[in-house]
Amino acid sequence: MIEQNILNGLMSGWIYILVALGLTLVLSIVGIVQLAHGEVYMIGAYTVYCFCVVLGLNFFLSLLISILLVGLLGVVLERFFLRPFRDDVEGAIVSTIALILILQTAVVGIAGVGYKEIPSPIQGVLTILGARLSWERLIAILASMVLVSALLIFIEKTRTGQAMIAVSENREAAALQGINVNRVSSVAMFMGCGLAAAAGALTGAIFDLTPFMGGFALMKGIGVIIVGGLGSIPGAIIAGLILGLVDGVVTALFSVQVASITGLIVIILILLFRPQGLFGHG
Amino acid sequence: MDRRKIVPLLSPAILLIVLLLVPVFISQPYVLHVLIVMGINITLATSLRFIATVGQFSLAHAGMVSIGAYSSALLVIKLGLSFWAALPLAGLTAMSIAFLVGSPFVRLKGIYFTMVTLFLTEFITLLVTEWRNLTGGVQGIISIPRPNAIVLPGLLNLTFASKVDFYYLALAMVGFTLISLYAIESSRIGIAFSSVRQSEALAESIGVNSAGFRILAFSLGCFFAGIAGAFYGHYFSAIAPGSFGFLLSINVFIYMVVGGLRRFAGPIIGAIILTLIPELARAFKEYEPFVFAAILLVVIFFLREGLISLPVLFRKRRAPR
Amino acid sequence: MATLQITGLTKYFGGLAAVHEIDFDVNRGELVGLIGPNGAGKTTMFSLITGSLRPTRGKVVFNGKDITGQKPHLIAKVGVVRTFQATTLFSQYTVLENVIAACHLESKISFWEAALHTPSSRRSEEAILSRASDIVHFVGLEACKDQPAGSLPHGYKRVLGIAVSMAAGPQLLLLDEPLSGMNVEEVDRTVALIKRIWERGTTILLIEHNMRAAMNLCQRIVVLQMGKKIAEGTPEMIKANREVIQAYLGSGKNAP
Amino acid sequence: MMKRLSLISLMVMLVCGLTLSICAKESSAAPPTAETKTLKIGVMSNLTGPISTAAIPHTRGTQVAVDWINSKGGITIKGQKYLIEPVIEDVKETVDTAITAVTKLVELHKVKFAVGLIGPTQILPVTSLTEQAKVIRSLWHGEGHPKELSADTPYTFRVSVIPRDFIVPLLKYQVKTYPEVKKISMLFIENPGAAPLFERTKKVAEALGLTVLGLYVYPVSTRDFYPLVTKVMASNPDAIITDGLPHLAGGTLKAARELGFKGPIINLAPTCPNVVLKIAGKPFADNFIVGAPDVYSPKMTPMIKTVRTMLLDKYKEVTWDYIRGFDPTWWMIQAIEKAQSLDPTDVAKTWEKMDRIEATTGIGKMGGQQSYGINHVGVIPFAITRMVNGELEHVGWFTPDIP
Repeated sequence: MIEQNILNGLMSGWIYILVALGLTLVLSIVGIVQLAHGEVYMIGAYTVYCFCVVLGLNFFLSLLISILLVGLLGVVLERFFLRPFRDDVEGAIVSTIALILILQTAVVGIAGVGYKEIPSPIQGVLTILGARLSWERLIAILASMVLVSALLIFIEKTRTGQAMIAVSENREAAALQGINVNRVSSVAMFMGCGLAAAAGALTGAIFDLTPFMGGFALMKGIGVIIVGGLGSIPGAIIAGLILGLVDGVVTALFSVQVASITGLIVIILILLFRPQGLFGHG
Repeated sequence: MDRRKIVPLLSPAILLIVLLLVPVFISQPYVLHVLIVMGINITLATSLRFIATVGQFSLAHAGMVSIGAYSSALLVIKLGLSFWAALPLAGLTAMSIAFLVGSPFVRLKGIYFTMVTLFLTEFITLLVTEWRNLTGGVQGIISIPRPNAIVLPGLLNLTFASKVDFYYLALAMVGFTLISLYAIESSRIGIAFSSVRQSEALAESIGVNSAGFRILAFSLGCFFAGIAGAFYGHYFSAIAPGSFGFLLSINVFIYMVVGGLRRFAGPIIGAIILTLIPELARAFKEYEPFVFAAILLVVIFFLREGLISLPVLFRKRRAPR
Repeated sequence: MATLQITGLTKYFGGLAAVHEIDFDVNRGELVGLIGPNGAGKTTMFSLITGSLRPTRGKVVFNGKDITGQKPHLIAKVGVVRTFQATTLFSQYTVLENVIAACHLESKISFWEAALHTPSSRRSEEAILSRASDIVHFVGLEACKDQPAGSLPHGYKRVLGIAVSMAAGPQLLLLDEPLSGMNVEEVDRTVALIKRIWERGTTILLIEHNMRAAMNLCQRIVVLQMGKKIAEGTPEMIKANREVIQAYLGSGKNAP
Repeated sequence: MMKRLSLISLMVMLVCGLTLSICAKESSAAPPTAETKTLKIGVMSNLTGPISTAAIPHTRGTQVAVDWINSKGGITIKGQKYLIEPVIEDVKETVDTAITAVTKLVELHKVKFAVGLIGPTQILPVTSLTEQAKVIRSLWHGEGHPKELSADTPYTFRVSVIPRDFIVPLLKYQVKTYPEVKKISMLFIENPGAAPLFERTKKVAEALGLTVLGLYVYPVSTRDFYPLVTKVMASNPDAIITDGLPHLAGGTLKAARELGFKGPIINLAPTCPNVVLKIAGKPFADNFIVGAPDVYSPKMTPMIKTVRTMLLDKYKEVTWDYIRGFDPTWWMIQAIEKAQSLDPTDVAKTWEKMDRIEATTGIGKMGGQQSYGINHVGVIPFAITRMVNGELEHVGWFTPDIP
């Protein structure tokens, strides 16, 4: 049973990682806690639903389309709702809250509140060393790994990636080096929202879709980036797995409630004794 | 007293009389109810701003309201205390908890502080949900008794059977909150707060104990949140963990910012307007959030200093001519 | 006798020493200069003395009382007050309010007295107001006393910085490059101001890049390089010291 | 500061005036004409927030019920024709918002009859309010909390079947269909009704010779059922009893099947089988029994078919949650018409005595005197639906026995 629990934990862990990476990109480069990130995740899921179910496209194709479209949406949002509030915390909170309301209500209006479900791209269940796992969950894990490595490669290898690091370390200095901070912010938001959309779509294939699925994702995402350290990608990965395993294993050993309390305690302890997070610096 | 002293006191005096007479003109219980809710929100928004005057944004307010509401409800129901004893105790409970958790939290700066307070709220909500035998779990506590009647023969007779009595109680609560917070802020403590907000390094270099003042502001702010919570419980006569979540914290925060947190009166205006909006926007049904969002955006983009800065803007407009 | 005694003061950042085994004294009523090329560790010294940094080793003794690694506000309370290199001010306050804010350190009013606005607290408020305006007058910022500090020209900001630190009632005043970024007559005015403060009996330790000013202000000068003390003595002695000249030629600027 | 204070005083006065004017405007709705008057029905609905997923369908069902009644010329009381006018108010998510909305309905719109409300924590506080105001309230939904419906709630009625009342038929059917099942575990949503529901189910199950292994409670926000179901399966039951909303039931079913649980899963809640099927997916929809009708089955009653078409015409979709909103309003109107009075007290008196009321699912009567201490529960035939390898099978109509 324990291997089953660990597998359960890993699966949720990878989804948390996708959400958190998007959040941490935006936070470290645009400098804003994007509270509407959960809604972006939700919209990602609905976009896939639209292409996959309504227009009957192939799941993976729709996934790709959704990542791109939502990424672009992200660029627009960054330009008009985030960029103006780079340097004021309260302004950013209010504008992102407004975004939550707008996006949620818009989806309620367009898609309705009725339950939606994205059919699993590959039916069936497979057994890995005694633990069972449905294909769509395996796909979620693999896809997440692919996307995360893609992100890592992008940041390591490309000039834009390096520029992102520079901006995240010190925006003014980066600007002085002639880096176009606005462009980098747009790229960051594009990738952040893309990842969120992917997370939403992949979970959409596993669970059901509702316009209110975002809040949960947001809290998990924030938790992960706090534990991992703002702006740290390896940190986010480790933290995501930790919180995922807490949800997977503690739930099975005790209960859902104990699991969520444990998660919160982990987060609060980290904040108190290592506010920069496990991998954060300074 | 010479005129210079009397004249400025005139408008608040008029305001007070108007507020005292409201129930005479407005007998409609629903309107009174809205005004009472408004009172709760004003208390919350103003106390949240008080915390922000040292330059820290707390999202723990919902948690503190919850602590206040539960402690006073439990004190009255389980220990049979009088509401009038439970009310301040609720405030003190919230305050002491804020002090205990606050002491380590205040080391955290900026967004970190905001985040930890956010998770504190989550934690409290979870705690009151799971501590079933004490807090009644998800259902929370129902049929919380009304405040004990105050009867001074011939003078006043508050039985809290009607909304009118609660209106006056809310008025008293708001008055108490505003006066105490304004007194503190306008004293040298307020100056210390503000200096910590503007430059912590400089403040410390001239001998201001910034950590101390951060804790002071946080706990005092939470005291009033606790009071508001107690009032909430005994007015609505029912409390549930779900009522004091992330959403409440965010709403109070929005009241504060939309009103304008640079001025003492800002959160008051914010709370008043934003309490009314949902009531007036009910006609929009599912689409009501759009209205709310629209207002937030308008304020945040065109009135960065908050609604309170509107008259100032007009004055600026008129100035050149 | 020595007001400030620094012995073996050392600070490591990670592996490397920003300040290494520094000792020197500042006597009551003295005006001592602390000079050295960029990165010599002058500002670090100030941070160590005023408690915003904890030393790795060494002691800071003020009036016979060990204040090593105490909290900044406590050190300020015993009378050691610093100014900042960057123009750090309460920028939303007016000039006068800046000084008032600093004056409040002096007043001995309790929380309740203040919150309840008791007569005693009101009286002290009035006292503070007059004291603040005196200081503003003393530093010569009366003309702009109601201007928001944020909108002042650079030179005035530096002066206001000094005024604020004065208001905190220091026995020992640590001035961090008070003259930097000032034009000639501003420099002269500020030098005069520092002299006047000093003549009032405030002991002063100042960091300065502007050598000419430092030389004609200070009675004694301590020279740092790469976190070590390389010389100490009267301006004349320092001018003559080859190591100092080397250091400055090495760093290639502000040779004395 | 003083300037600011005077500004505030101005603002406050302005605002009070504004509120007043608005209220005045809202309270003067559709002016009554000579031949037909309007009868206002308060609809308390969670229009915004997560609960709206269930509440909006109920609201639409109510709307259709009103349209249908009005299309038949409304109701006639003592020769006076009345058209029904639903006054919908959003109770949102929390206790305070619910009380605000209900206060508005009761005090401002002066409604004497109301339906609705789903928010689990809102039901009880609102009940005390409507009872004080002597407003008849026909519940959409129930948590089975003992205080929800009792001798102290003479103005509150419930005609829709809730898990508590449908345990017996369901478990009986389960025992009949799956004789091999001996041990059961329960997996309930963490809500006020969970504990009493568990106790009752335990009693019934043990009476039927089943062993109850345990109760597992999860918050309604749960999305991933793998860990939960893994835990339940560790106690290795032959069958799992749930009370989930559609997505929760669907999630449980899917997770259980994926994790290799073969036994039957019985859902006590009246959860739309079609939605559960959609969410779980055909391959996993097997051996699932739910106490709710398959609204698309040809075996439905004519009334359900009518309502179904009306809903499809108006809103393009139908689940059981939609149709479920129909009866509470319809019953209340029938009661009012029978009482020939608009006075809540008279209507309540008549309603609790009615022994023949039409419902979408068939003919019902009032009951519950013994089990609830008041005769305010609708006893109506209700459907059991079973999923067998991806197909819905309408088992039939069962009338629970609610003494």
